[in-house]
Amino acid sequence: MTPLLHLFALASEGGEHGLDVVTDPGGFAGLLASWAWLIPVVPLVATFAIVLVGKRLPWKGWELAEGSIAFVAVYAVALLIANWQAPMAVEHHVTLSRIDSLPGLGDLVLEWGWVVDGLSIMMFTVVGVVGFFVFTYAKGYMEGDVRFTFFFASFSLFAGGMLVLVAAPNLIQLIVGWELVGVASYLLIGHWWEDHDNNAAAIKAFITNKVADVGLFVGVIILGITVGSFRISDVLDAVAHGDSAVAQVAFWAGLALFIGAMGKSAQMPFHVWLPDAMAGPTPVSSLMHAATMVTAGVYLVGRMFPLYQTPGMADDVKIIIVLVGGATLLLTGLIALVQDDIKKVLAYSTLSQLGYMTAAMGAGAYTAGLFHLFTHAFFKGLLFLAAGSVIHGVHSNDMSDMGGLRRFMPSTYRTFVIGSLALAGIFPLAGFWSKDEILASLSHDAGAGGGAAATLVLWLAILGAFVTAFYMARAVYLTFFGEYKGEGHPHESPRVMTWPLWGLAGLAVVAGFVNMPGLTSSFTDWLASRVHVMGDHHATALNWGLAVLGTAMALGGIAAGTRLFHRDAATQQERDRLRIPVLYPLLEQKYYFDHLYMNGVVGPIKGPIARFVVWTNQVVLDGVVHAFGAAARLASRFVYGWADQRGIDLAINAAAAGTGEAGSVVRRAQTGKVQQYAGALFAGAVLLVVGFLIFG
Amino acid sequence: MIVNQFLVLGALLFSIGVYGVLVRRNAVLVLLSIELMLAAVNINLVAFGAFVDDAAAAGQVFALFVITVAAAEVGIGLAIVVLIFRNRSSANVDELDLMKW
Amino acid sequence: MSWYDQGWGLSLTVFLPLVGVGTLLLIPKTQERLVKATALGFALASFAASVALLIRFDFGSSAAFQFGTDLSWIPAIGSRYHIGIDGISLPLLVLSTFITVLALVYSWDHWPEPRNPKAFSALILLLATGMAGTFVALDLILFFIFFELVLLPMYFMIGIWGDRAMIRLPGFRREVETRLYAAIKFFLFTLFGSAFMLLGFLALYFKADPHTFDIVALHQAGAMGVFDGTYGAWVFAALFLGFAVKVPMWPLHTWLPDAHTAAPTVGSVLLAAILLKLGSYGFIRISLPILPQQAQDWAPVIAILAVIAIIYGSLACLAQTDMKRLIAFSSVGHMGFVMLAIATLTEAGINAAVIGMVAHGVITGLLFFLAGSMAHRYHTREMARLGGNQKVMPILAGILGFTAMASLGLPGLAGFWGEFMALLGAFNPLDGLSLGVFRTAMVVGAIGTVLTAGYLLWMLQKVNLGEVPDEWAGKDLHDADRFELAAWVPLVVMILAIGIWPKLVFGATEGAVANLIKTAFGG
Amino acid sequence: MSFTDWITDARNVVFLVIALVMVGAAVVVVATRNVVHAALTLVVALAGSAALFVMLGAEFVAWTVVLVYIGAVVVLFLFGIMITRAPIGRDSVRLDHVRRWPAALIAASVFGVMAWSTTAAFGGEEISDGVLKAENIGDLLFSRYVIPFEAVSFVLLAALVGGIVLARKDPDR
Repeated sequence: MTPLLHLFALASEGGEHGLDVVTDPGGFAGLLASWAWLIPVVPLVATFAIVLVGKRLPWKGWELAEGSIAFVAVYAVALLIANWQAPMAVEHHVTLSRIDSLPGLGDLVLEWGWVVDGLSIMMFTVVGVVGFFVFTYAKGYMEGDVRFTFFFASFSLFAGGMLVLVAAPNLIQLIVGWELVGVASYLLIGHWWEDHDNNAAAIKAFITNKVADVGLFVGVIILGITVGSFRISDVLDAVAHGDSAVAQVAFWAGLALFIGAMGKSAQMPFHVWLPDAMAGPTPVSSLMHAATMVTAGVYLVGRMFPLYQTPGMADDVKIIIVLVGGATLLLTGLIALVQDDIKKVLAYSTLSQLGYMTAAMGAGAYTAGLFHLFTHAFFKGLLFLAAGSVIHGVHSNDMSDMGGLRRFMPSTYRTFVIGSLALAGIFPLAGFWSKDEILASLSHDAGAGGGAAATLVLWLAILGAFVTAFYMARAVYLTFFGEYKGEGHPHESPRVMTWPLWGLAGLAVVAGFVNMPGLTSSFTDWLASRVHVMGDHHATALNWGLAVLGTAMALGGIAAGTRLFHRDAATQQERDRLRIPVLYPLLEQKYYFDHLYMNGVVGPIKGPIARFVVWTNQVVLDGVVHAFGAAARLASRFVYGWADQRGIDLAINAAAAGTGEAGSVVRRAQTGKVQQYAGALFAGAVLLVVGFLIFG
Repeated sequence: MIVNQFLVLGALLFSIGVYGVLVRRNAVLVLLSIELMLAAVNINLVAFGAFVDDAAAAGQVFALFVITVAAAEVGIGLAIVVLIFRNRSSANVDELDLMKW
Repeated sequence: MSWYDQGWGLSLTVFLPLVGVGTLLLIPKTQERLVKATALGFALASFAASVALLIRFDFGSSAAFQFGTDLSWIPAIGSRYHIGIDGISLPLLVLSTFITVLALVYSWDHWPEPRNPKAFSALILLLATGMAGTFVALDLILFFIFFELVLLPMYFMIGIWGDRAMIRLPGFRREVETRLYAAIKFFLFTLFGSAFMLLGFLALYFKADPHTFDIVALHQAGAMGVFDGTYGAWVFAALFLGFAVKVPMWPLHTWLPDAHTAAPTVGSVLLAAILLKLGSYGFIRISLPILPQQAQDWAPVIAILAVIAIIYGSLACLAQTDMKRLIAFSSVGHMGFVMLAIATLTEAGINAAVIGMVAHGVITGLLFFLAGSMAHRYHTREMARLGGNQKVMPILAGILGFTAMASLGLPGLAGFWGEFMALLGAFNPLDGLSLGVFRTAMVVGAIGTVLTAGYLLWMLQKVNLGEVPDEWAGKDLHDADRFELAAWVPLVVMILAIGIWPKLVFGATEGAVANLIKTAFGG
Repeated sequence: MSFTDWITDARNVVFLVIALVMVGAAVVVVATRNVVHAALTLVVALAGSAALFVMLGAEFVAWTVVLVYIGAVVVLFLFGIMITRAPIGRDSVRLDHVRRWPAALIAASVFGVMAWSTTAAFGGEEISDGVLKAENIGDLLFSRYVIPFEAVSFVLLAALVGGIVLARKDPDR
């Protein structure tokens, strides 16, 4: 007898609450690791709490969101320190449900769990710390918004979903987190849904991601079924052992997973949603671009890195990854040159930087790619918050309404410049170290088997460094220098918004110091402590040639920007057209990707194809049904009209006439007198009996 | 005693009852005739019961049921008669032709 | 409580609503409160009886038929009153009694015109008996009777309380009322299918040795391959028609949008939540185990039709302007996932099908509740005329958004598991089935999820978001009232509960499904 | 069995007497011009049937007939007669139809058919003379026949209610 309650029992079948320990830290660190499930759960619980009681709290739910993200930040930093002291890699699994067996394979187990290793701790830290600053800032930015409370509920869901994803030790949980992030992004991008454009952007983001998710689903299913387990550790075990079944499907699985990653990390050609996602409030953009959503793809590739790195597995996908990354980093960077919206400049710069990370992953540089993710999170978060502060001050996104703001908004100006320099990769800020490492990795890969693709992407990346510096210089000059061109009086943002700027600015300065080639290797060590790590390339000494070249490109970009935009910022738009006549329309139209998608895919599906299907339904299929009905009616009309009314009815009518006559005679017998009826009854009975006796 | 004597008596009483039902005009008398028919039926039932002599005593039990139902019938029948009389100031059956359409 | 476990519990669950119908007939129409309370009372009693079964159910042996009884019923044709539930029917049985209660709760204050609570709730209760009975019947004739029993109340619900808009039909000179068209279409379609189904049942009866209508006995006969060759193929085809119309599978689905759109709110809810499941349940309970060989032959066909339904339903949704019709077409797509899962003939697939059925019942049921309530307030279902609903009635719109998210398969909500597991099953169908067909089906099905997300988000955009059109400014449009909330909140909780804890369904089904697959397909 | 054999049995003599009384009473019931007389002679006929029941060993039925019919039903009839002001005089036209002969013919043929068929079916077969006690009848009623018994009690209840509803003066009129 197994009662109902058994459905609620965790780990029903014998110690399924499993613990995979690769490197057990033990002691307090071990305790921290085993309670790390709180990291994703606390923000999710906060989400529900905010929805339910948020409005009644003094700060309308903000305190719950802030508290939960602060908890995550503190916990993550504690884990980071513990990991620093003694590397750890721990997985916990709790069985949710178990479907007896897949044919020929093991049981299908639905699990929930959490993995605490260098990679996930790094991501926890990024989400927690950047999130903490952004949440703080958002209180000032969103003050007075109609849906303040709901905003923070979605925000917590956003962070919580990302943490679920990062903490996932199995692929199904990863999908759960992945989709939670997606839906939270939908809610946040479309936060001001009174305007249909914002909602359209939200839908665009969601649908684009959903298209890519087809890849993720397919990849996860292929891997999970082939290996017989959805645990990432089991999958990577099979990869490490060179399992032949896995090797057969590895290419397709790897490609499919990467397509999923391309969606979330907005790689070409799935990049179109990210610039539009600017429709959301600026803190959303900040968190989305820095820590949560777009990093998920890179994280996924990092988490599954051995699959791509092991020879004979999905290593053929790497060349695709590196090319996609290379194309994205340069092409989207170029678009940033022609944007007038300050947030769009930053958005395209994010795309470009994500291209760097992806290219690094494709070049086999696991550490370099994730290091850039790490540093980028801080300075890109900072840049968005600063941009938000500007927008808050001048009530416009358009840089042609700005100018000369350095006098009005000193804190914003200074932090924005710090962020821009970090992004441009100027020594010794964070961006320098990570970008340099990527260049070095690409260079190494070009020599080590990446071949022409890696070489090509290396040059694209170096060119990209110039472009990056150029558009950031342009943005800085247009926004903060020259004369103020907008209306009203710009003002510095309140303290609650400026101190997160300074906090992140500090991190943007120092974040690179954890991994200076030849000097420090803390970051490398963090990432090395994981369940499966495969030999990636990591530079042990500074590649002076590339460092100098990269820096020179960046300085060149800044110089070009200064030359073009410093003095005569007012006529900037005409200059764009003058200077790059061929490229400009192409860039302004974003290489016509949106046109292609809207007119080539979405439009036809929503329009002619959908209408055709409905036409099929209403005319063809229902036509068949109606034809049956009509045929039945015709047949009935024939049967009734001819055979019945004129054929049989002729006889019937004659009979009826006779009956009528007879009836008028016989009806006299119907007197209504009970006793006559009774008499007839008895007489009839007698006659019947007599009849039976005679004829029976 | 043979069974037939009871059956023939029953038939005779029943026929007399039939005659009464057919010929009487007053509704109360019609009901009385029906009682006569029911009594005849009871005689037949009990006689058959004694003839078959089964342990379940179906004949007698049926007779009892018939008596009960008859009592009910009389109750309702008289009520209807009273109602008709109240409405029409007459209890004559042949003045009622509601069954005619 | 042994009496309860030996048939009485199930019989009470099934027939209490019928007793309720009888009781309602004795109550004068004017005693409206009493009518409502009686109907709700009987529905609650039936629900309580099913919950008692849920509590007493032995999940350890969910493969066995429990709480059953097997009494002589129509000895002349060897049809018996054989009932019982296993892990597959248990969730569906509880769902059906549950939804019935919610339908009556919702109806408490929302009677469709022409207002007649007595007749309407009597029909709901009659429907409840038919639905619950289908899930417990273990005799083909009994199954057939319950299966058909649901037709009649639904026909009257649509035909009497349905949409009165006039439509023009080809071949008819005069316009007809939508409700009449839809009701007749629904009735004829289903009757068409069930005529074939009855033929199939008779064919099974005469081929089985000894002749029997007993489903359990037929399972064993089927596993031994009694129904083979062309004979079996014809029988499968006949059963297929019967069940496929009810599911409905493409291209037999065209009754569904009309019926759903025309039906009164509660009718749509019951239709979507339970009635559609009768078809897919029939596949799982009857077609697969009794005709395993034919099921394998037909599986690719079913899979292809299912995938067509997924894509086709989603595309049709994209072109809809009528909110209820959109949700109706979404059912075609979602049931496509259920059928794809069934076609895989694997444990993962059948489990996915059952959780998909439960999830679709809860989610689409709720969607129809919401669409009905909105149509009740706005007096239009045209999405183009709506907008900014989130401002006008935040609670209702919030639940609508939540449910749409569940419907598009958001993980953590009920809809995800059915979809994901169906795709999972399709990657690796039963040995011997064409991998090419099923893997293509998986990819196409996954693309279907994108389209699903598309039309639901567009629906939300049109209905919930944006500015309120001038037409509605200043109109008295109230938010969800307490009866609506009482009907909806339990569904919201169920969506969350199943999404977070799928074992609520899997825990019951897995044993039964494993046994089914092992017996039928030797897996 | 000859008539002599039959008539020499004392019981049959008793039967004959009772039967003749009953038939006579019955004829009076259907022929009298006084309604009250008709009711009272019905008592005689029923009493005769009770006596026959005793002869057939059906004591309980006999007493039931006496109690229910003679005690209750006839009283009911008398009330009915009084309420409907049925004619007690000699006005034969108001009590009977004019055309009696068709009715007599039908009645006679009914008798003929029934008498002939029973005679043909059973001839001279004897009746066994066992006596069934009221105790046994009671046992049977509450075991084997309990469901019909309950059903009949419902019928009585319904008749009770129906009688009240029908005969009650409608306060509206």
